[in-house]
Amino acid sequence: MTTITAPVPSGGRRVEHPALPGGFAVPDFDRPLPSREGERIIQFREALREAMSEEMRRDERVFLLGEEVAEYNGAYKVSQGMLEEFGAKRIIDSPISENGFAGLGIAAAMYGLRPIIEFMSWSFSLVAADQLLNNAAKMLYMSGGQWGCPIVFRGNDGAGGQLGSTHSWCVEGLFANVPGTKIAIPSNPYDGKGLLKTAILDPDPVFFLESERMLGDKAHVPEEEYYIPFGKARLVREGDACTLISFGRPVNFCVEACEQLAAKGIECDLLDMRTIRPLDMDSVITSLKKTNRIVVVDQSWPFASIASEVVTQVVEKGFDWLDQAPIRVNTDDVPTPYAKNLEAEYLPNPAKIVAAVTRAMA
Amino acid sequence: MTTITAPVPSGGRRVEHPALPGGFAVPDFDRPLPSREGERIIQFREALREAMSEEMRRDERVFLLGEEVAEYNGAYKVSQGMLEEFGAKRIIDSPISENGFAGLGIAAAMYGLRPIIEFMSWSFSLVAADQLLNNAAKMLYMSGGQWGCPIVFRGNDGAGGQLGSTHSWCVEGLFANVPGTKIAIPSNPYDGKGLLKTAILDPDPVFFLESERMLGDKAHVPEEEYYIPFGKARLVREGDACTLISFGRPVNFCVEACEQLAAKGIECDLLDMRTIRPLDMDSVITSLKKTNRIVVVDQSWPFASIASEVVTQVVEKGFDWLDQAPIRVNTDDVPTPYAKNLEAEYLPNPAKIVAAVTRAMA
Amino acid sequence: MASASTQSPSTRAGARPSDALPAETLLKWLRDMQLIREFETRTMQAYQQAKIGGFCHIYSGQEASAVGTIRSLNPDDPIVLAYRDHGHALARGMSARACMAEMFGKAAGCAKGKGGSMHMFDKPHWLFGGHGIVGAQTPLGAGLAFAARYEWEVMGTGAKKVSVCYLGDGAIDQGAFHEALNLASLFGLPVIYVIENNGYSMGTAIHRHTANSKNLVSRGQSYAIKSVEIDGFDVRNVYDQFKPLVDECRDLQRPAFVDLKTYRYMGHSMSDPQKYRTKDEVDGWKEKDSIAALASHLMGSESDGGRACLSEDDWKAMRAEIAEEVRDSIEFAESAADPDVEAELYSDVYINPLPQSSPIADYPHGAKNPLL
Amino acid sequence: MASASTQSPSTRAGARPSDALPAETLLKWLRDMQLIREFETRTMQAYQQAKIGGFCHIYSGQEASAVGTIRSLNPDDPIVLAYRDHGHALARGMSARACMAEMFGKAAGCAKGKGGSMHMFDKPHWLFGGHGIVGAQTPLGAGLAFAARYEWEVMGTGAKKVSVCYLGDGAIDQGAFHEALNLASLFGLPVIYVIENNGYSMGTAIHRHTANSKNLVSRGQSYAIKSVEIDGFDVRNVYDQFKPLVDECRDLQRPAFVDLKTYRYMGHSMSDPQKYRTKDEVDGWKEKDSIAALASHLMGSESDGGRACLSEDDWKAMRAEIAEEVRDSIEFAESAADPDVEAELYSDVYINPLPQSSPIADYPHGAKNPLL
Ligand SMILES: Cc1ncc(C[n+]2csc(CCOP(=O)(O)OP(=O)(O)O)c2C)c(N)n1
Ligand SMILES: Cc1ncc(C[n+]2csc(CCOP(=O)(O)OP(=O)(O)O)c2C)c(N)n1
Ligand SMILES: [Mg+2]
Ligand SMILES: [Mg+2]
Repeated sequence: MTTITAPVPSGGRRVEHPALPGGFAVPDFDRPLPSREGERIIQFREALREAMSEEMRRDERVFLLGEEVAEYNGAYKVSQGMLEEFGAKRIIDSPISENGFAGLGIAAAMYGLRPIIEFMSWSFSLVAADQLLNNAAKMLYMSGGQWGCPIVFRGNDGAGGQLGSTHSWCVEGLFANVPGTKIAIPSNPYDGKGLLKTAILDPDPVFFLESERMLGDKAHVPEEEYYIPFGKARLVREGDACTLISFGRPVNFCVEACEQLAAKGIECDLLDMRTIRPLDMDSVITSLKKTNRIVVVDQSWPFASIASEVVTQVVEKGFDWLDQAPIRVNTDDVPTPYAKNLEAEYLPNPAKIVAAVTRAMA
Repeated sequence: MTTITAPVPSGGRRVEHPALPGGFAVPDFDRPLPSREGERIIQFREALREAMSEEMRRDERVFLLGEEVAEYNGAYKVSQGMLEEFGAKRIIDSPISENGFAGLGIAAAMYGLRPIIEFMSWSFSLVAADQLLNNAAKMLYMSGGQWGCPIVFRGNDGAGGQLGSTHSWCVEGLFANVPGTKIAIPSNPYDGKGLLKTAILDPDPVFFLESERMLGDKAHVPEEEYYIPFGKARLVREGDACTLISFGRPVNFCVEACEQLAAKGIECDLLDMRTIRPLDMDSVITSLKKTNRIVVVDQSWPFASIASEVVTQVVEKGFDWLDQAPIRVNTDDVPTPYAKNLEAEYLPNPAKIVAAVTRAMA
Repeated sequence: MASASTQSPSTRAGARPSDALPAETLLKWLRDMQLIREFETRTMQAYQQAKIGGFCHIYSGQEASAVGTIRSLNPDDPIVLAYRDHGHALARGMSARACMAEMFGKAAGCAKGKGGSMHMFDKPHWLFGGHGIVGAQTPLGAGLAFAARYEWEVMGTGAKKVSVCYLGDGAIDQGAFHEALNLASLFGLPVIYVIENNGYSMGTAIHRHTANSKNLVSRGQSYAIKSVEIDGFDVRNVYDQFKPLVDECRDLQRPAFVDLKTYRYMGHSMSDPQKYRTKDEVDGWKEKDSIAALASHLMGSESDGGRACLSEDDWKAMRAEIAEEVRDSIEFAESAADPDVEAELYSDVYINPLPQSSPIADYPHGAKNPLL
Repeated sequence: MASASTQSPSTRAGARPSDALPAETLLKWLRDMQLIREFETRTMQAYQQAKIGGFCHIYSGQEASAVGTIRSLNPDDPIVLAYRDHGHALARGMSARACMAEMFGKAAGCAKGKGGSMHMFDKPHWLFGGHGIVGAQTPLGAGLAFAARYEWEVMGTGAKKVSVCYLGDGAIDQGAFHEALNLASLFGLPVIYVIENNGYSMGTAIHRHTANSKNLVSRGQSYAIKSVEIDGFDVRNVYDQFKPLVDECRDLQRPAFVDLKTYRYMGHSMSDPQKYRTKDEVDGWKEKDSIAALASHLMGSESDGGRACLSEDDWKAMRAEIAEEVRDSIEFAESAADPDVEAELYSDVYINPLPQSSPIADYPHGAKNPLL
């Protein structure tokens, strides 16, 4: 592509790289993040929309493609109004061809554009696994550093409320095994916006996992532009009884569990990892040194999951600080059931987390 | 399908199940396995062929479908001669349509047949991930126990010698996260035959992972019919210094490492897990209680891998028996490089294993 | 045109195949279609009352498709569906109770409440499931045909069968479907792919999601598969065109491809604001409503080409009876027991559960499905 | 037929487009094709000597396809390939050294030895890689066309381009290809899909792996894509038919589908015993060899329709020069340095490597590719 110098957000800088003529922008991560407290209460879906719209305004190379994103305004209304603002050449409805349009986006990214590809649900990305894992994740390596793949794949992940076995995937349980991508899983609107903006600027492929169950969640999202760095966990609560580690929707269950535990005088550190690759083990170990106890909460299946990885790295990096074995809380190790009572039992929830912490304290 | 009573190998029994009219056969796993020592030296590929042919002779419902399996006699000659014996209606060449023919096999299994689906390489199964993980793995659950999926998917897995990023997948690193399938990974011809025969009789979907690099390996494979149970690790070597845990091709690297260590007077327990789901943690913990040290060797990427799972379960089930943190040896956390020297460095090898055990002993 | 009033239906000049069928058969079709319509109406209510969860896709408007095609099959011809599957399940013979209870997530549901609206399975009726992933059922359709053919050809134990695989117009954009078409043609598989072409893939009109949409049959033809268009809004017409195709595919053991034109009255799923189409468009289709059309044919005088086998009162009674049947299914579903967590959460993962398969718990054997 | 000896090529009656090209151009084609042939011959030797590893697919026989199509393009039209990719890489302008060194797994290879035979990437020559997974490059072809079109249409910074995506006849059975065709047609993407139809998918003859194989163009047509058959064994013919198609696709910004008939002389890969075809069949094609045919055209007298621009000696000299170039590439590759494990194993995983991305080590920045 004709070399386009990457537009840089205020305070940021441009980094040159041979695979990306025009370089890529890195925001000023040293600037303190704006306050999470405030009156500008919006929904998670709006926060995501703001992130995309702001970056699209700055950089004409960014476009959004996916099923029903344009005329329908998004199956979950994340992209509402974006067709009107950006037009049909940049907000693009696609047929149900995930493998095809994931690959289309990958090549467009290699060529020099900055695609955002929406999967209506990550559950529908299994048909695109080859493009995601062989092409997006490995293009830079296979080409000996010639072509990067600056692309964001995003959509709903995890159980969405009685959607049954085929529609409730936590793809992080599969895809995190593969080097070459970055994986972000926000737990609230503020982080959702800040992480998605970082994802769009990032010159590597990012898998961005949202949650249908959180799209309506509301919180203050500041007016001021901000970017949240990848690989920095957020300490949501402080305490010295136990370290709780989670990411995405279950962070909210952990908050509830922490409140219940606090009522009994048990105060926990709660870390919201925010990204899975990179994984902020430094913060985990720092907390471990204080609490000597670990509980990991992960809404994917247990076997060879992120939770297994966290436990393993905790053991590798902090064995001597452990008073006892770390405990993991995953969904149950069965396909997702439809029935309400089965699904409720299947998912991690505050009661299970409280039980795990209690066990860790025993 | 017209109810066909499942043929039962001598000494075995038939188990009835509503999802499988005619039931399924369970071999006599109590009968001691024949000796591994003997003169009937054959290649790994022949052992696999014998397993398939013996079961096809007994049960007309079994067929083999895949790319180049029939007229070409198999891309790696695993199915050599089978077209001649069983004819073109049971040994079936397929177009390059992995998602299509995986799904075809799944429905045939639901209907009542016993398909063996060959992936020329599991690297080519990513395009079939949806059929494998949504349909094969979950059909029984989604249908409320009405339809099982007695099918075997088999083929080459793991790096095959400078095949590069797209052709060197260890799919166990991804697929083992998903409940509903059984996963077998043999490390030698004897186990290859005995496990594949068990896989074909098993009424659940089995992912059977071979290795191109081992197809020419030779060993004694007894004349006598035998079945190796799933979920029973094999103690390959005995020692009390450290427990080595592996599966598939790296077991052979571990043997070499054990020999080198033995020369220095360090004797290890070496466990060949043989199946990943189920995973014989009982044997692992038994050994741990003797050695108090664990090294896991896994040729897939480290992050959220089987090695992570083994470490996590060791910690969950045997924390108090650990003298120090378990160590994992995986391939390096990068896409598979082509160059010989890079690939050699990338893979687990005896030197890395010796180093890990030495570290564990420190 | 000869006056036909005294001739038996089968000997009428220019008669359509369905004219040869006894009146009871057509009355049964009417009943089937009305049952689906009524069932779906009540399903929507229950969904709005949050008694049904997840995604729920209503079949109203498309009844002639399921009924006309399924009535062309033998009861043991295997079929497989997408997620818009209540209509086919009922037409195939699933009880309204089992279907409704499934959506209510109850143990008495066809899949013990584990599947839900999108995953209707019914083994006794050779229904190999509704499937939630768009296009994923299309290789299964080929596999059912493969297995049925294998059974009679290799094992010599079965009769010649035909499998039918339903898909929406949106599903033709999935690669899986093309792989399935090629396999079906190459291997000579007796599978009929019925594209229930309701003109929309969710909110996207067909010309916006697939190329050359006016000539879908060319997709099938490009694989040398017999491909036909069927006006799918008239159940008699569906039968007239589909039945001979089934006979031919069964006989010759070959696949076929059907672009069956239909229309859905309701939104894509229960949460669809439907801004992509006008009320006029919907009303235009409703004027040709398949149920009304068949009722009026059955009520019409023979001299007008009708069957004169249904009175207004009969029709009213039939509707009342159906309303009662569906009401009963709701009541049944509502009062039925939830699946037992202890027994069901970890069962049906494996037919032959083995110890140490999971780090969390052991998998037990599943309880028997009440349907079996 | 008018005697044309005094006319300039472009004004000859009944002239083919390639007749309008200067002699040097055709001589360059001859050189390109012979370079590929010679390169592949030496590649096979090096493979047999175990200097090249992995899978290796030889292009001999198919030279007219790569050269005729690539010479119809602008140098900055993006192209993307399958794994049988050495020929295209050379035709596109990659040096024999960079290509050979890649296969030898050396740091001076086009992908620093990280890609290998199946993954030839060349950014300066707009070559977006050879791709090992059958069919996986086909959505990429659509994406390159999308991006090029976006560049001129949305951003106003580029010229109209055409992308070309090559695939084998076996790849048409992959669903990805159909999804790509639909996207290309629907979105109006200037991509030309060139099926290098050599009659075999590995050991499976085309009629055994794809339905309706005599009429592949109907696959493209079913998506309303302009679809043509090209005799791909004659490089002038390839250019004559392909060049106008490129012009049209560029101008109208539309896709095309080409069933280009060709033949490979060697086995599928280096380990193929080739029992699925006869020596006679192979020899039949070799008689029409594209290189020999072009050489004889260029040597032929103008009165015989030839170009009379190449003598036997010229041709001999050209071959000797090429042999030397390829010998040099082997020597270069052999003596070139291995990739440095420290620098290369963990680099090129991320453009912007971040700490704590891996449990094992940190990812550094990659060294610059020598090609760039
Ligand atoms: C692979 C995949 N992608 C996306 C979806 C989400 N989705 C469900 S139905 C649907 C539209 C399908 O339309 P069509 O095939 O025409 O069937 P209809 O709903 O009209 O019956 C979409 C996009 C899905 N279930 N699977
Ligand atoms: C998805 C996938 N399945 C299988 C393979 C193995 N494979 C590599 S090439 C090939 C044959 C392809 O034939 P064709 O497309 O005609 O190309 P040709 O080799 O003739 O150039 C096969 C089966 C693969 N690389 N990818
Ligand atoms: Mg539709
Ligand atoms: Mg070919």
